[in-house]
Amino acid sequence: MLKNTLMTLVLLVMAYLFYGLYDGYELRDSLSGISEHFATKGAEEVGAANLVTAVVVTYRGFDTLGEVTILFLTASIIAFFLKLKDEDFEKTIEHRDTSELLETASKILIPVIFLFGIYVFINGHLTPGGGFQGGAIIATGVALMILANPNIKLNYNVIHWVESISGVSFVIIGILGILLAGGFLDNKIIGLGKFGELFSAGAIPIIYSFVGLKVGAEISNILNKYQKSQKEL
Amino acid sequence: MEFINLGNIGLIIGFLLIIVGFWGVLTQKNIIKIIIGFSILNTGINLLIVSLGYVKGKTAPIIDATIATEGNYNVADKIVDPVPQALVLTAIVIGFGITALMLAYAMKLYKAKKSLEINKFNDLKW
Amino acid sequence: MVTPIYIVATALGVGFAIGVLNKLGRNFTGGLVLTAIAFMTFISFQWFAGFYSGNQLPEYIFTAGFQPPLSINLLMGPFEAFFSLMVNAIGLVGGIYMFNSLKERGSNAQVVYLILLMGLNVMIMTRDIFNLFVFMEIASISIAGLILLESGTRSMGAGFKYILATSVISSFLLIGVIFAYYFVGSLNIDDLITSNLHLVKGGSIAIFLIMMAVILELKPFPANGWGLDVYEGSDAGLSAVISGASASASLYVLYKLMAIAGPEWNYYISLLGAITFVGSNLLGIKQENTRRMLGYSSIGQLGLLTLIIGFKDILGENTIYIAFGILISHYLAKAGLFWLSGIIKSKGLKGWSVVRKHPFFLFLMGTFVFALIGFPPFPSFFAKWTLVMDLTATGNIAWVVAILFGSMMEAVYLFRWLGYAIKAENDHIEPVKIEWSKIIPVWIAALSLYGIGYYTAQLSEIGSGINFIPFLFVAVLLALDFLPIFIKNTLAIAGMAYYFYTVYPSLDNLRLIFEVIFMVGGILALIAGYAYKGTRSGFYPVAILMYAGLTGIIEANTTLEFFYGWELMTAGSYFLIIRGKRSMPHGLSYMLFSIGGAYALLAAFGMAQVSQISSDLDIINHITYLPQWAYGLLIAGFLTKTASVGLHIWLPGAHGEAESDVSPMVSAILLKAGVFGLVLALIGMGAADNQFSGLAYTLGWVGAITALVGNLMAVFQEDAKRLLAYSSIGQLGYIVFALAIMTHLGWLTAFTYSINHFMYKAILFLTIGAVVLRVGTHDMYKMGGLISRMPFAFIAVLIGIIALSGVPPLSGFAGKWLFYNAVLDKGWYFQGIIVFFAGGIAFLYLWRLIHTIFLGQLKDNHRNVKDISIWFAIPIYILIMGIMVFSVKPEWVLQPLGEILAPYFPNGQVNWVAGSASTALGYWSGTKVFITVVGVFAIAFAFLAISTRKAHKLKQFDIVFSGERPDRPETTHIAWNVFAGFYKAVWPATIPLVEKFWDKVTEMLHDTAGFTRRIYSGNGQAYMLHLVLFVLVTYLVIIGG
Amino acid sequence: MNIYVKIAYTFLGLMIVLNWGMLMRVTFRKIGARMAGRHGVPFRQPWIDLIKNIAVRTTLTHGVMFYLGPVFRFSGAVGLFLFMPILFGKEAWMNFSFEGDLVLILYFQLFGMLGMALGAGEGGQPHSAIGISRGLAQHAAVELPMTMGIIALAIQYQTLSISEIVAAQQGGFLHWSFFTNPVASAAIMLSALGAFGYSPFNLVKAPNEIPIGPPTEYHGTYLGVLMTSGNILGVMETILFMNLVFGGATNWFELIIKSFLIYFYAVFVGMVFPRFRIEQSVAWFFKIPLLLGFIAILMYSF
Repeated sequence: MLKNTLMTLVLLVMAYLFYGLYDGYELRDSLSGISEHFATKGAEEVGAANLVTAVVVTYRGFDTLGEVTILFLTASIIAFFLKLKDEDFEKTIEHRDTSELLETASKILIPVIFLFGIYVFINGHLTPGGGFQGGAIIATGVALMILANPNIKLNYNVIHWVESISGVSFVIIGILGILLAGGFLDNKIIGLGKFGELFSAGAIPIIYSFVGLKVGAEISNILNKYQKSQKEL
Repeated sequence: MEFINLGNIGLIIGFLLIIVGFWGVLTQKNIIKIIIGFSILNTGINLLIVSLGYVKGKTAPIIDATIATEGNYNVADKIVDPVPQALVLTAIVIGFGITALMLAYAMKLYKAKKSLEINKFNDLKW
Repeated sequence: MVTPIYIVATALGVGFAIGVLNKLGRNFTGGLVLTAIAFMTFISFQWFAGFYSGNQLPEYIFTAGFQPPLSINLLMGPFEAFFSLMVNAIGLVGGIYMFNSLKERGSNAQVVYLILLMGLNVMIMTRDIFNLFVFMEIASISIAGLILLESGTRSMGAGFKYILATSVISSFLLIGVIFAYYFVGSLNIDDLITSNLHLVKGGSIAIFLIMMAVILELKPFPANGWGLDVYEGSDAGLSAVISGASASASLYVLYKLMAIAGPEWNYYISLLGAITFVGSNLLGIKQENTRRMLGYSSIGQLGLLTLIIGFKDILGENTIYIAFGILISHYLAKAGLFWLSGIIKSKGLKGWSVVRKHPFFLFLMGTFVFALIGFPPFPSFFAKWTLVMDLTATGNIAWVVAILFGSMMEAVYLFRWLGYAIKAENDHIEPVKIEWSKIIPVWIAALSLYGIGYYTAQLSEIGSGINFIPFLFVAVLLALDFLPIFIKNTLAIAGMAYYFYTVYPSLDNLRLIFEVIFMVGGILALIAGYAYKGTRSGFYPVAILMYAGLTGIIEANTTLEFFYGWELMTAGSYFLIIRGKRSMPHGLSYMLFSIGGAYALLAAFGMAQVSQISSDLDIINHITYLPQWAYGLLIAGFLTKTASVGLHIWLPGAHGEAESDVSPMVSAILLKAGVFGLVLALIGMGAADNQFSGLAYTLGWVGAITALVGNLMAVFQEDAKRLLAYSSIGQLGYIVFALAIMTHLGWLTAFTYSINHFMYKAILFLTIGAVVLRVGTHDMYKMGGLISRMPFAFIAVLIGIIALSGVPPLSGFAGKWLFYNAVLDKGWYFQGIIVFFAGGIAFLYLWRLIHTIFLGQLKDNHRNVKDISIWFAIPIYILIMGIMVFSVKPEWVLQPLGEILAPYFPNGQVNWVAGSASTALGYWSGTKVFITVVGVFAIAFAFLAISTRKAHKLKQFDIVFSGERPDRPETTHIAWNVFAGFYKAVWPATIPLVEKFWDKVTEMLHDTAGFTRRIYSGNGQAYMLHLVLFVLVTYLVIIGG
Repeated sequence: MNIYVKIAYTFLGLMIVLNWGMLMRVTFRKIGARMAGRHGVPFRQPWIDLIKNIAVRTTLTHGVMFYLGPVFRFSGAVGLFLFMPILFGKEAWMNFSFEGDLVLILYFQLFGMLGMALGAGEGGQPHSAIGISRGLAQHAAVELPMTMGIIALAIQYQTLSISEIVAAQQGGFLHWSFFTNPVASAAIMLSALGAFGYSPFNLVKAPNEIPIGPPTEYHGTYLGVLMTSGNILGVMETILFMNLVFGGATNWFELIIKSFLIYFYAVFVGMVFPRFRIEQSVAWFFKIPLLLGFIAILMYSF
């Protein structure tokens, strides 16, 4: 009882705090600050139709690097956290065999899903979407694979290679930015190209592709680990 | 009714979600439920972020024929703030990372004590 | 200059690449990671070097080729360089330390470690607040991962709690950040600073949330249970990195963001810091688990630093100096201790007695502990000094009190721990196996502490005056510790003699007296050391350390130098005392009282500097800011060393249990340091009848009571050395009393007593010590009849007690005679009577001492003990010479003394006519009395000698127990409880009120700590609740109002 | 007056004091005996004892300290005599009192006790040690009120020199401290009882306590020396109190009368009161005498 009262009290005070913030808010009808600049100059500075992508990959590319790093971190931590002992490793557990429907569906869907994911990150600078979204979509494909065939053995080497190569090249592109252009992660290392085309906005599509691959690889890796670690039970 | 607009509504709901999330985090004993509480909390925050980026009656910050003409890509008066949308992306990814890690922990903790009650795991105290 | 962006690039490049390179094996990846860290360290080092040399300007690093605020930018300024150097350096060294534990977890763990450091670097450098958020997340996630290096549920639980806590914190931060962006329209920190965010409606709340998050990262008390669990549960190497690197980075982030919050936040930041410092140190005293205790200490230190940066506007340019000193000491010492705790597997404090098997571990541990408490020559000493000076100078007494109290608590548990390590009974000790990869980092930490300490001293212009020569000598002796006693002893004596020879011309007479007592006395006491065998490991460095401190006090020209010497002396004497067999608890209480006293002095010096901006020692001669308090504190501080009643409980054990030749050092010599201090303080207060006479009057009573209590307690001791120890308390009581009289005669008395006490107490302690070495017990009732075995010892003790009891014709009487004249012309009759009565009581224990040990029946097991060692006899008889000279020609000593004191007290001197002294009241001519008495004595002696020349020498026959053999023989031994009758009459005066008082105090502290720490229920949810409550309560306090 | 004549006079004085002491002792032994209905010893007894003791052929010793004991005791007694002005105004009888003042006297009393304590100690006879411990304890208790009284007098006359204290009391008995400062005098005289060591404070050396106490082991010449010093001490104590409280003496006759009366007072109390146990006597001195001394000082503290 006392605990609940305390909790209510806490949440009330918190609401009071938030009210203070809410009180300071009023609806804007025009852009201000840096966003105004992005809206006006963004297009010719970065050359990406999707201004969000412009901000994510270029203006605030450093944050994006951080994001990728966080995913990478999580993957690595889970990797050594959920590592199986050798005797467990060979174990196979009897799963309830999956439904006909799921298996067939997966056979048809998975390639499509992968394709869609790739599409999403390649066009990240033009249409809604981008590396993370694409990567996530690819990972859903992997998830589907695992669901369809719980005892599937994914090829680690592929995952690792994709992951590292894309990660390293992301960094290298960043460094190239310092050497060839304005600074770390500058996308003008190659010409901006014609606005609105697929091969435009400088390095953004490349970066985003690497990001997409890396994200996809990492999430699949994590999923896989979860699946495997059941053997330990 | 002044506050019936995406901005204010988003804020209010966002704050509500945050409070709900905190309630879950602070009261639920089951670790999984706590993790869920956190994702509600994060959702609330993300909602806050995007709503703060909202500008009255503007569209998504993607330059296409509907808002821009060939050669003039100044869309300052047509789009909502792109920055919060960029931030929210980052925030989501971070949230994802943390949730993944928490879940991994949850699995291991369960294996260790065959229980998900958080107050079972107080070997270290005082 | 390599641009710092490469720190990030290297870390990530290597990190990502290892995903495939791990095929090449873990040693390779580990090596690769270390190389990467080394490169990062090199980058930050070259920047730091650049800024240090001064020909380098802060530099912004832009990303994405756009100017901020459009893009994220980093700043590499002097602070950034320094902090990132700290992070990377400890990362490198700690990486070496953790090499194996990382390796066994595989390449992934190594990568996580690398990225942790990268994250911290960016936290320090970034100028974009959202970016800050991202990399804070990176840092905390990697820590959450690395906690798992230690397997087991405990650490898993800790890790999970850690994630929960950090997630809550980051939610607050994120809300704050996004609203800040909304109000300002930029995420760039510099923009946030220039925009008056705190003026905007709601903006202040955004700031509040951001600041809260940053402060919570520093684990403020009481919302820090999660942090403690991490310190306790995680791998030692990781704890070191968290406490050294992560905490420092968070601290700098706080410093960076304070610019946004604006000056009105400073107060609250300091307040939270103070609460944390006091709170966590208070709870620390309850800890039995090493790691957790260190965790409490780390959090406390961080609290102190928070407090300091909160005061940055008041401390001005000193802020950096202070913060640097304390931070660097904490950084190195704490890392070192955590590393040690990883080598010494034992979790509990008691288990640390292992280090006894490894003297060098002991040295390291001692170094770190003393560095944490802020002893010289470590940076924290100078920093704390400056801090207290400046705070008092600006009238922030309350804060000073909080700081000193917190430090006191910290000293309690750290020194108890050290005591366990040196002394705790622990029968099953097996040495730990030494991995070089783990030892080397510890050594690096320790040595750099000394180096940086010296450097810090040079930084401050009064610190540069400090004389480090004696300290070098200590270091040399430490290095030569393996040599046999004979060489080291000779070396030590020679060193002291030479040093004395070099300094004595530079001293005025007043100081010269004490310098002679310290140095000559020290040499005499050292001579006795030849009697020992083997190497006597660790004795000489600490002994010399003590003497270095003593002479440091004498030579001090500035208050800092004085305090420096004072602390050195304390440290040295602590180690000397704790060498004794059962002296662990006594060593601790000695240390605590000394530190308490030292802090009193510190505060007093600070108050002295308020009115007069000078560091000269003379400023204590004219204190104008709260002078009563200031002088009161000074006196109280010095009274802890003279062991006056109320502050005396440490002495009996400490002196009683110490080694045979240490007791005279700490009793006859060390106590005089307190006297010297009192002399300075009283000179400062000026001649008797002024505003301070009340203070002097109180001091007089304290002295009188001390004399009585000390002697009374001495009467009832069964242990010879404790008896002498209590007697020392009493004697010091006389001296304090006489000083308090504040007249020429009074001071003459005091100095006479000081010199006498030095001589006869040295004689007695040396002799008894030598006897104890022979018979192997302190208990008097186990000895007896030794006169037949050790006549030389007997004669020495006889002379000693005649001198002490003040019976004419020996020198002791000089003191008594002066004492009466002083008391009568001052008019302090009652105090005088009490002291006199104490003198009468002294007679009882003196007789007991000599009779029980040397007279009566010889014990069977002492039938053929040898006389005391020649090496003890030499100093003893030199001192006896001294007493004799003083007795025959008192004017040789007293007349010069009078002249020395004349400048301070011109009136009412003793006038000397042909060796006979006279005052307004009485007269006395020592020489003649001596001759007369000796004459009569000789005649009687001759007569009796002749008339009983044929006397038959009786053999001993055992009548000790009057024929019966009771179950507790000692009770029937006449020496047992020999003053029973007297006790029945005076017992009320012997109730140990003071001990009871201090016991209660300790008990209270422990209860408070024990009760408070129960909030750390170990439940992760409760911890989160603490965090939320912390935020909300602070909100209501700061803004809600 | 040159030093040799001085020494001669002093020696003569010592002889007088010694014999007067022996005479007084035996007198009081006779008085006591008569009160008890016995005949008592002949007057010549003390001299006989002394000669016998010194002439005893066989003596035993327990070691050096054993016979240093009596030496200390003797020097203590004689020293006390030497530093005490005997007759006021007679330079010949001032002895060596110019070498030291009241403080010297006070502390010199301890000299003899010390030696006695140590000497008896080496005898190895536990009982003697017990006796000594009692003696010391009682002495510590006696000293306190006595010194308070003495200090009070020193304050009253603003000097520590005995001769000057006596000088200040000249001119009619009303100038005696006994009348000018009754409280202090009372304190001194009450504690004087302890100093004389007669019943009720004679636990240390009462005849039937002899097996317990310093004299146990001593015999022959030792005992002789002890007796001698004992007699001297007895007289010197009386002279000390005479000088402090009863205006000193200007001629031998006065000295003899006064010292006899003071001694009588001590013995008289002894005849009347039974013996105290040690804690009783210590406690006794901490009651009335201490209170008196306290008041005596209090009067000068304001």
